[in-house]
Amino acid sequence: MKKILLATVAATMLGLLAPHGASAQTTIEPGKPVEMVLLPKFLGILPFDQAHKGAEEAAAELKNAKTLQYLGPTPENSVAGQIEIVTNATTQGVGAIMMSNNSGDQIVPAAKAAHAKGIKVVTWDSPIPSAEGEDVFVAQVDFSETGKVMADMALSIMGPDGGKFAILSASPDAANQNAWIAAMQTALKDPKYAKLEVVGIVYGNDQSEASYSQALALVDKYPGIKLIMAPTSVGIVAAAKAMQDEKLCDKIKVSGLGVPAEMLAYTKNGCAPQFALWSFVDLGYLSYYTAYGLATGAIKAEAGASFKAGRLGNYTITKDPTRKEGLRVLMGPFSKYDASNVEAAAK
Amino acid sequence: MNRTTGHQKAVAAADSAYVLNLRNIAKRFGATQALEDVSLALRAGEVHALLGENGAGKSTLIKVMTGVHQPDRGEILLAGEPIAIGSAAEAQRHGIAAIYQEPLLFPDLNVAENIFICHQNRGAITDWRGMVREAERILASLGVSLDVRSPARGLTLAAQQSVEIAKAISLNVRVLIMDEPTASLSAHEVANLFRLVRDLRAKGVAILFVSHRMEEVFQIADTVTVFRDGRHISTRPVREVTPQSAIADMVGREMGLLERRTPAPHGEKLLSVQNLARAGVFEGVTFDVRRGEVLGFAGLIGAGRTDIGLALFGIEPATGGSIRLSDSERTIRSPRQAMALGIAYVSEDRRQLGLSLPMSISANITLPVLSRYLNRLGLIRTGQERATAEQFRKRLAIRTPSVDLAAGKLSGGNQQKVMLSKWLNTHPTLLILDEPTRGIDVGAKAEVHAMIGELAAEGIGIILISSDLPEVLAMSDRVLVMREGRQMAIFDRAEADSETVMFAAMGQTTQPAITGAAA
Amino acid sequence: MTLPPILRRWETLLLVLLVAIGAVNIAWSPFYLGVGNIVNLFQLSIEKIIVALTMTLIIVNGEIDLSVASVMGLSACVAAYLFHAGIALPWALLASLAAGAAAGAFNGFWVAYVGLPSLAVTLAGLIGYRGIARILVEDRAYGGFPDWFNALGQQPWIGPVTVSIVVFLVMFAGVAVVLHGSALGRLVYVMGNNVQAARYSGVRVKRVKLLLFTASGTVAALAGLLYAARLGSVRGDMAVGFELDIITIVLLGGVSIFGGSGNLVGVGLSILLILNLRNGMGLANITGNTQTSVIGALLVLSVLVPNMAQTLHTKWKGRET
Amino acid sequence: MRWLQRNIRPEQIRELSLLLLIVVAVLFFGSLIDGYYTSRTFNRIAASVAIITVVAVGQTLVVLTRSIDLSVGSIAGCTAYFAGSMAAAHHDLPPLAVVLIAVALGAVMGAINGVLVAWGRVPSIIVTLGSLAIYRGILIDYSGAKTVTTDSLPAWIVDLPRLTFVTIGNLDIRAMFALAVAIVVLFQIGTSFLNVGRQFYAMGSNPDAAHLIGLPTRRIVFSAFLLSGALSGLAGFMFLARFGNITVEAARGLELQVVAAVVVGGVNIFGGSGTVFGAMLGAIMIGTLEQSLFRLQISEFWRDAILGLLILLAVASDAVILDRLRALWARTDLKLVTRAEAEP
Repeated sequence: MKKILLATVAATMLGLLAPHGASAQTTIEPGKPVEMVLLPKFLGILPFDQAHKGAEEAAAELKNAKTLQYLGPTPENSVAGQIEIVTNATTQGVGAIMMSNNSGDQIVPAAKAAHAKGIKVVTWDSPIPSAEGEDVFVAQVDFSETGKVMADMALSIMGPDGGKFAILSASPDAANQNAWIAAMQTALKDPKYAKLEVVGIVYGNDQSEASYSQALALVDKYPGIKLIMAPTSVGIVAAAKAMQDEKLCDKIKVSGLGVPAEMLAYTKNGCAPQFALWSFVDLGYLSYYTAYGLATGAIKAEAGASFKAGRLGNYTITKDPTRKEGLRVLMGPFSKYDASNVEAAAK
Repeated sequence: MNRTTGHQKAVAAADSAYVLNLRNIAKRFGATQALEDVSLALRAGEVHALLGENGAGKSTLIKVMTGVHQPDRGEILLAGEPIAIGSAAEAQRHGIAAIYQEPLLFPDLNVAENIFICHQNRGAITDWRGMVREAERILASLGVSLDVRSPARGLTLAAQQSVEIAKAISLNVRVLIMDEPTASLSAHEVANLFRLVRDLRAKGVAILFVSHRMEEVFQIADTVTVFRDGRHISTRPVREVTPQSAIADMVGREMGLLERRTPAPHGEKLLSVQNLARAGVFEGVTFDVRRGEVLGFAGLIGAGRTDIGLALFGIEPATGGSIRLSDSERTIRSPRQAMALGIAYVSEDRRQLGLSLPMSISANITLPVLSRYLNRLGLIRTGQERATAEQFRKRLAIRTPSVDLAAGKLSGGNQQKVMLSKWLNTHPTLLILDEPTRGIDVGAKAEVHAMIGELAAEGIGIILISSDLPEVLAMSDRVLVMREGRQMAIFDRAEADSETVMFAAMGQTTQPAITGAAA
Repeated sequence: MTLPPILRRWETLLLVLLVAIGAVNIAWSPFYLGVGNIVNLFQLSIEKIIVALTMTLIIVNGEIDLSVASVMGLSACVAAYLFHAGIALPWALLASLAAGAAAGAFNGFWVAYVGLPSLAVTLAGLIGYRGIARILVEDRAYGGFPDWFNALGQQPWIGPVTVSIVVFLVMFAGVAVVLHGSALGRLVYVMGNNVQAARYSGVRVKRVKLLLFTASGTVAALAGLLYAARLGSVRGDMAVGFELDIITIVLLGGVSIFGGSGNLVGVGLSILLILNLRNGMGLANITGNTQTSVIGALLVLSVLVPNMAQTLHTKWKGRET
Repeated sequence: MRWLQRNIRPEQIRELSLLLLIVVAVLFFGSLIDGYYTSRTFNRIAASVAIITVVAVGQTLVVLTRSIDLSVGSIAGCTAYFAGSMAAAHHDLPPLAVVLIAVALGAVMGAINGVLVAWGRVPSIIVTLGSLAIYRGILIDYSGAKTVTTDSLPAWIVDLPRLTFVTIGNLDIRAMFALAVAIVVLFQIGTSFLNVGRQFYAMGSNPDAAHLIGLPTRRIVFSAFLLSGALSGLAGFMFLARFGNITVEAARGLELQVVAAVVVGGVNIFGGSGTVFGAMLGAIMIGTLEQSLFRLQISEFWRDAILGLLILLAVASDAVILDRLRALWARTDLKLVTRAEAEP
């Protein structure tokens, strides 16, 4: 509860307003049995576990008699694994698939097959770039907003004199990270950030070891950098640990998107003074509401449809401005963490 | 001991003079009776020579003594007590060690360590210094100077042999078996070895000494036992033995069993070999073979006979000399080349080199000339293949329910016939037969012999490599004798008899040259 | 020397297991028997089972090729790289097959002509070929292939059957004919049983080995391209780790790791067994990790059980006599 | 030449040339990369080499006996995760206990491999390909694919990578690297000066002879796998300390790096020769390449290709050059010399 409160406060501070539209609300009727699959990018990453928790919370509220299936591939096999899981779910004729896509458009044939069979495909966290085979994307925050938040954090950490910084991302074709980085690059064009310079992007594939090594490599490759910006929860922890182990926290700070529980120590000791994130619990919760609503026919996948998602309130489906095609539900808000609030959020 | 009965005591007393006593040992491998009711007793402080042709059962007996093989029947007494030797380690615990012709060393370990590897009670820590010191002492007592810190990999065979001997010495053995230990040593090295053997004898070690070198036996042995065809023939003190009597015991089987083949008319010269050599293996080999002729290769194992066959067949090409086939000079560098020139080589080792045992009889027979059995699509015409196999099955009387049976399921003799079929199917003009009757029963043997006669009559030139002396004598038109990589002589049919050939093979040019015991 | 009955009846055992798994799948999942599911069942592992066919030849020959998955990745990356460099896709595909053949021939050269152990050579290939793939595409993802290319891997072609499945079926028939009907197949077995006996029979063993490794590389390249077509996009890490599944399929099919024995019927059954097992577990919502460990256990058991059976058999016989 | 042959073995020449190659590589990268010769570079390489080295020591023992252990990555992953969750749940657990848990768990997993290879007579490549999959699968099922987070770990583990063992001038020798070196020294001594250690060499050098002279061949193979497992377990702990965040994917693919290090380090894939020290040199060579290539702008992607080539060259040079060297050595000085002349 505290967390949500905090999150709201933070959102207000940033002047962000979640699109709690005021049009006619559909109330989603609980109690219908719908087979639902929650598919993370891959197993073994904390935020996805949190999303799972949120989805289960929603499942309980909606009194879905069918157990939620939480299925995920392993990272090294994530593309083929996601395809296999979607295909099997299609064969089983489940009601809805909620997926954080890690395979770019490689998933399209499988998603289209599912869609053709009447299965609702809801993406969350990371969409299908072409939106083919996808009903709705539940976006955590507005992608352009993410870019701005990261740019702001960079400015605030490096100070008015600015400087060079580098980006440690997940995989080269993770749609969400790429969109955020693009959004940040756009935001940086604002004269306000004139003194900030991105010198390079590396990829740690959301694996601790690779991210750790890549973070160290950044330090060596670009001796002058003052900041590593990691828009991935795995990358940001690995980078912070790497800087701490190398005793570089005085010179090079880490920022980006991270989970408070994982970042607590680094924020307190100054290695990662600021970072941001939305609530993955809420994202799972909202995704479940959306998918359940679509599968039960309570809501239609079209722009303008609006519904009430339990404790989170009202949401409206809109066209996704960040992609050529596709619909989205925008969750928001963003929470920014620093030494003052991270401890509370980590609880 | 106090619980033994009077009878046992009497037996024990009778046997106590013997360190190791083998009684009525029998061992059978498939169709071969390797040992039949063999007894042998070794006395402490005695060098006991064991003589016999290849295949007489010496190696099998050694393997029984060292726990590699378990006898089918018979008992083994150690100092009068019956023991079972279940493994090599047990043999070692009983104080029985063997030195083989091919040393069993660890190429990556150094000399000192090889000597002491068997000492399993040498504590936890490798005492390198002590080991080196001790190894040097033992080797010095052998009169051998060897860097004991160098790995065994680089050592010459003679040096490896010395290491094996040192290893046995370090174990304080009671019974030491030496299986042709001198086969690869020079005269000088042999002298050193014998000095050592005498030292061991003086210390009360019982030594079983197996050698093909007659003169060595008379130099070193106290007692001589002769085996033949898996049977014990004689055991006599050395002074009662002459080289002639020993050789007669060794080869003295009923020659009547093998009739001399009627020679086929000889045609033109097929193969002519001049000064053929392969570096380090054999040299100075000169002979020719005519159509319809059987040229026998006699000699002991390791004399280089097989190596000449391998050189002619291109497996291990010759490095010197010339080969002329039908009067044109050829170099043969691969089996395919040899086959194209009409040469076929029937290997001595049918299990490892001759046949693919899990494959069918017909597949084995057609393997060298498989391309003859392909249809236009490149697939094997199995019908035709089977027809060929059936043909040979009839011609060579291969006893099998079907030509589709795996070759490995046949008896040794039938396997041999399959191998012969395989090479006859290549339509050779020169057929090299390497030990074609080894380990097969009498009936099959006679059939193979008949086949050799037929093939010669058809005008095929045949080189017959065999350690079975009567066989070589009965089948060959001429006999070439090899010894230690050198050609000793070529005897015509008329002059070749078992004694002449055996003496040549053992390095004696004239029969009566050997007198009794030396030194 | 005779083998215990269980080894002689390996295919029977596989068949019984397959039927059992099929029965369990039918009982547990109503979706199992759908045409779509059967197609998917093949389609999801199609690249692996194609490569398993040539791997069968290699292992029967007494060697191993650990580099196949990397060659799959390499071929896809070569095609994508050339295509994005402006070369027409058909040419890019040909070049990528040639690259696969070259990679295989390179392995074969070191194994056959220099005499290095195939385990070490193809381990170097496993790492090195993946490295070349990464040099080509770095950490980018290449997509945007023409529709006809993507259709190769995705669209049903004959009825519900896709091109890759047709390729597999044709290749299965082809390899069956080669292994069990042709001179080459005969030589593969002979060499696997006893390479010395083959040499003493005038078989050109080096050439056969080179040919097999080249074929393995070429087919792996083909499979890599089909994989790219199925996914519609290419990354440097494509097909990482596939070699484990591929080798498992072959060994479970009763092919001895020491060469010389096994047949394509067994491998075919093993393919069906593994695919149905995976599919059944997938439909029962058991994820990839558990599937992989079950198959890993099957791999170990497929050698352990006959070994134990042989030991017991020998002991039993010993007691009788 | 004579002096050389008397005092140095061909195998040592191989190790020396690898050392030389490392020096050349360092000089090469130093000329390309600004600020290469710093303590940071050293620490970077040392830290990445430490874990590989510890596993490579165990792998060396296995390879010496003519086997291979491909499950080391999965074992390290399992132990990292298990030790991590134990330490996270019980902050009061003494450090030594955590390390021992990791080592013991690894030893058990190695022992299972060993039993299957030695007594089940299943080829090691099959056993460990299987257990590579099984152990990883067990880890994922056991953990429910959760993550051990840095934050949940006791401070002593998180701070371990920064712990400096000794400082020489500018160079900090970190505790983890010191541990790896200590393991290498320990096992180098063990395989050189303990009879049980020498048996690994005997077993791989000539298995038939080892059996014939009555060495406990099965027990030797078993203990190689046991030790490989235990050392992988220790490496799992080091992994935990280094990366803090342990997902179920931890240490996946470690086996390839380790086998590569062992082969490059001159341990014969057919057993019998090679040293633990050589394996460490192999790990350092690979670590140097890897960490240095990271710093060259474009070349990071060349790493695997170069590594593959390095392995091939290592195996080929073993087969071709080393044999020549050995023949050369054997020809000149090691022949049997009888001393009959000197004898009275």
